[in-house]
Amino acid sequence: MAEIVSLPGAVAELVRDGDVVALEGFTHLIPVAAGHEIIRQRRRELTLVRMTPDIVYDQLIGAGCARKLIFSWGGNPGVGSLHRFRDAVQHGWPVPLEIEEHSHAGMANRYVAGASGLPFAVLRGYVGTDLPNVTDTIKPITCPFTGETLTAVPALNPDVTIIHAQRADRAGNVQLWGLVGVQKEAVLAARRSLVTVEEVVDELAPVPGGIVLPSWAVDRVAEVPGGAHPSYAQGYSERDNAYYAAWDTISRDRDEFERWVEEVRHERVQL
Amino acid sequence: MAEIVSLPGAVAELVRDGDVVALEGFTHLIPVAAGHEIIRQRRRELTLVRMTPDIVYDQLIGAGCARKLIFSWGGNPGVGSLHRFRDAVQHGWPVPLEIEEHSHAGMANRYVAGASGLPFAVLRGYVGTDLPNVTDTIKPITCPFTGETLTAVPALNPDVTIIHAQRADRAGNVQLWGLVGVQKEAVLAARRSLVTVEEVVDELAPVPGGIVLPSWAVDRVAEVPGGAHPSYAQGYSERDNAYYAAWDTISRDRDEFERWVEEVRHERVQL
Amino acid sequence: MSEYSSDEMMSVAAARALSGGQRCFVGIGLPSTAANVARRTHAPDLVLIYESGTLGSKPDRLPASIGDGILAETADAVISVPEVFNYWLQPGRIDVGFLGAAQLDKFGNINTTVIGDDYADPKVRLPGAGGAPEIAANCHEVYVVVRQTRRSFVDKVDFVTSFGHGTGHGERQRLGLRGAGPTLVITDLGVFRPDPDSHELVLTGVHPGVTVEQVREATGWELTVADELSTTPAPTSDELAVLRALKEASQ
Amino acid sequence: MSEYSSDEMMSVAAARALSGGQRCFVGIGLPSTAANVARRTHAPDLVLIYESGTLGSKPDRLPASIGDGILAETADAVISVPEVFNYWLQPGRIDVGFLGAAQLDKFGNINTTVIGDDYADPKVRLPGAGGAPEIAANCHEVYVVVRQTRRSFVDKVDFVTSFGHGTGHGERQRLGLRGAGPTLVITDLGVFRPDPDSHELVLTGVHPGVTVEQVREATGWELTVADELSTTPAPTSDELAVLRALKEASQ
Repeated sequence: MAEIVSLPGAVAELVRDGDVVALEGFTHLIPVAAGHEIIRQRRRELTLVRMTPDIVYDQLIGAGCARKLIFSWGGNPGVGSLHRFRDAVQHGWPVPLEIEEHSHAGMANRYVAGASGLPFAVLRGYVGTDLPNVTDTIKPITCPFTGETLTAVPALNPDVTIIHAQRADRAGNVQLWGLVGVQKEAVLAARRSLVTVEEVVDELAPVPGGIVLPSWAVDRVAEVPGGAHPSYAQGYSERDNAYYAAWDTISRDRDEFERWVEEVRHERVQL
Repeated sequence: MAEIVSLPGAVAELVRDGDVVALEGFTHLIPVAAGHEIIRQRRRELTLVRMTPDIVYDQLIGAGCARKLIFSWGGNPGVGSLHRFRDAVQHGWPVPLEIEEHSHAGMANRYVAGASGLPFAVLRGYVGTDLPNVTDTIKPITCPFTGETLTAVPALNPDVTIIHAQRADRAGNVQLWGLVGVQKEAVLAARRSLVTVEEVVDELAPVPGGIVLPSWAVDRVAEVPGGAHPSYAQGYSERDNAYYAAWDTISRDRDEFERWVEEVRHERVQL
Repeated sequence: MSEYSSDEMMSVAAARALSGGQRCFVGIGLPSTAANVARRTHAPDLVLIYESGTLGSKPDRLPASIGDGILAETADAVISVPEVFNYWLQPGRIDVGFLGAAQLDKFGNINTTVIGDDYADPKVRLPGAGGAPEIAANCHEVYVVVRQTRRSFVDKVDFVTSFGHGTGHGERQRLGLRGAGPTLVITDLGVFRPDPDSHELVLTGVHPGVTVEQVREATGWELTVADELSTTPAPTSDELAVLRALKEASQ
Repeated sequence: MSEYSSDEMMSVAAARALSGGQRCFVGIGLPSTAANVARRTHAPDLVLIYESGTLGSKPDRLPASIGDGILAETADAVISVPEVFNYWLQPGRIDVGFLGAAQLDKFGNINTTVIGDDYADPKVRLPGAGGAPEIAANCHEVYVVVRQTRRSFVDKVDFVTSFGHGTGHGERQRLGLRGAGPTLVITDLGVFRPDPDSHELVLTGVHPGVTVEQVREATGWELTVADELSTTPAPTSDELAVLRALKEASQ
């Protein structure tokens, strides 16, 4: 059963140096506050996993938390490039970043396999592209009934998955709605999981389009209102588009970025 | 885009002798009225597909519509056996019935593969059982990453899938909720599809737990209030448990069953 | 103490085998009755999972089928049938698979497919597998509840629908099955557990008033009896009241 | 006729390529702009599908990203990301995949991964594949909208992120890809279509005021020009009004 704890406590307990860590969220419900807590706790050598690494991954990479990134699209959505990500890939700053690159369909299916207790997934993907030449986790597989060749990708089973959701009840059942992305799969694929939520409520009233992760499928829940900022939580907050634009400036310059990291490290933790 | 038509018209148009036909519904929302229309139109040589063939499949089999059944559990839920199914398997009455037998997990994954445009699905299933000895659509498959052996089953792609849902709007978008079973997958796996609905409404108000099949993923919609009887449609009707019990008596005896078929054949069609 | 039937003793004994907080994948019929009694008596936190796609159902009457609307209406989450098998059962998230059987053999293998040696021309055609093969494979352990006769309790099942311990002696492990398989069988006469080495079912307990001789007569193989044979405590009046109320509410 | 920019001409030309009732898988940026203009002008029935998991989105402003909340709030159905790829894109249910590109080559192959010959030490690291490889593979056909320069419009992409026609001459079919691949490329200068035999992109139209020579200068291979070269009609005032209103509403 999920225990309701503080964010610093949860990160200290669940995220260890060297772990494979997924912070999932497809533009909506990105667990940014949890990412900042990982920076604050100076985790190192993480393998970061996410379909759409954006600002919070740029921050984690720039802060030197990661040694590897497994992903399918890395950018500042609606703005442009991730400068810390580029700097790490192109110049090894602050530490070299290994990458394992897939397509969205491949990553989504890797989580599905992970959530399903299977070692691999099958899809129609990657055919003719250069991705299999640079990524060794893409292999052909033959249908035992038709003889057709398809593509296999291995399961993703993060050590820890962190997501942000709208609500949990006091028993730790988690509810999210709107764009639900690949969050359920990412949690179910993980060995350990943390969900930050906008609020903890007495009862989860059903919501159209809502999904519930039962308490027994989650390890820790932390109440972190606004924990998805600058992304949004449908029904709670709007996307802060200005922050995304501002990040472009901060992240272009190593010194400015380092000032930003110092600020994050000295933020008062009120949880 | 789905066209809204009459049930007899839809069955006449979509269901042809010799077709592979799935009428799906997991206790809830079983498209019984559509099954009776198939009996009325005297379709023959159908390969019937369903995870849980129950009364309406017993009726179709008894009426001689089927030459084969692909399934994972055949019974009168909460009551006992399907006597027409047994009679067809054990005595070839009224015509011999070939069977292709799977587990629920296998059937569900066969529909998933069908809906996904893949020729097969992979699962942890059937190991150690006698099912692979009697069913040739169960084969081993090796993970190209770990070398582990798993089980593959081929996609199901019915010629026609028929389901029952609570509502459609006038554009043919379909909404269902409660136990949603494997209906979405069965429709998406099919070449042609028909959805009978409790009512056609102006607008589909969102419902917690509801799913929507867009009009362009469905071929025909027919308004058939009570079309799931004796099963139920959450929010519209209750399960008629007495009918399930009564069916046991009717179906035990060939003559009584034939009287029942004659009644169905002479029902006035008011649609 | 009230009067009670052997079926009631069986249901109550099966209910007691479940404990609070366990995630239980519930087959319909006897297992569902027992699991619901457990949730209403000593195990209110028991998490009931039905293959129709409900997680954490809390029905206040016995569901008439695994697709009974009450299961969805009272669930923590309602999901599709593919999801319940792929995301919840298959990865080993479920503690106990609770199954019935038409035929059960001395190694806990279950038959719900055909009676008779010839699959193509069976003596009796049974409903088939349903969710049972993968429940038996993927739950941490499996409890079987079955009415015991020489016809249902056989030396070797006519058809292995759901693999228990195969031919015993660790065959599950050799096949790579990750769950422990049937660890407990409860009948209307007594309680059986697999021998740790041979994996043959051994009588470890009898219900009140049942003799070992009676059990032996209703067993289709040469029965082994545990050195320490327990006697099941009779149903309490509370247990019987809950069981009967559940059954009455489902009429 | 209003004044308009070459970007506006491109968006309007791309919008016109879509017709009502088509199911269109929309990449973010230029494709999303064009698809939304189409829905607001001549193609109100256009079905917009976004990889964030929305079917039939009807946004009244340009979404800021493929995960913009307006896409979910106005959709016929919101589904998970695995579902959008597996149940909707992969089986070939989508008519048109509408993509952008950082680099596009003469056979319509798309690069959004790296600029430079060395993947491990790129000149420029781009965002990567996203949904594009499978959009390009599995939609019935693909439209590409891209600002044209000699750097973006190259003889051979540095990296094939999304397969177009490979090296042409039917390579798609030989690889077993079921969609027709890029059948239309719209830039800020003109319109290109693949030659039916070689599958090399051929200039089939120019926007008003653009000369073939200008196009040739902005093309990184020896350009073939169609015998019958059309001139794109300039944006109507209605088209421009819709485009500008959408853009303004998304500031």
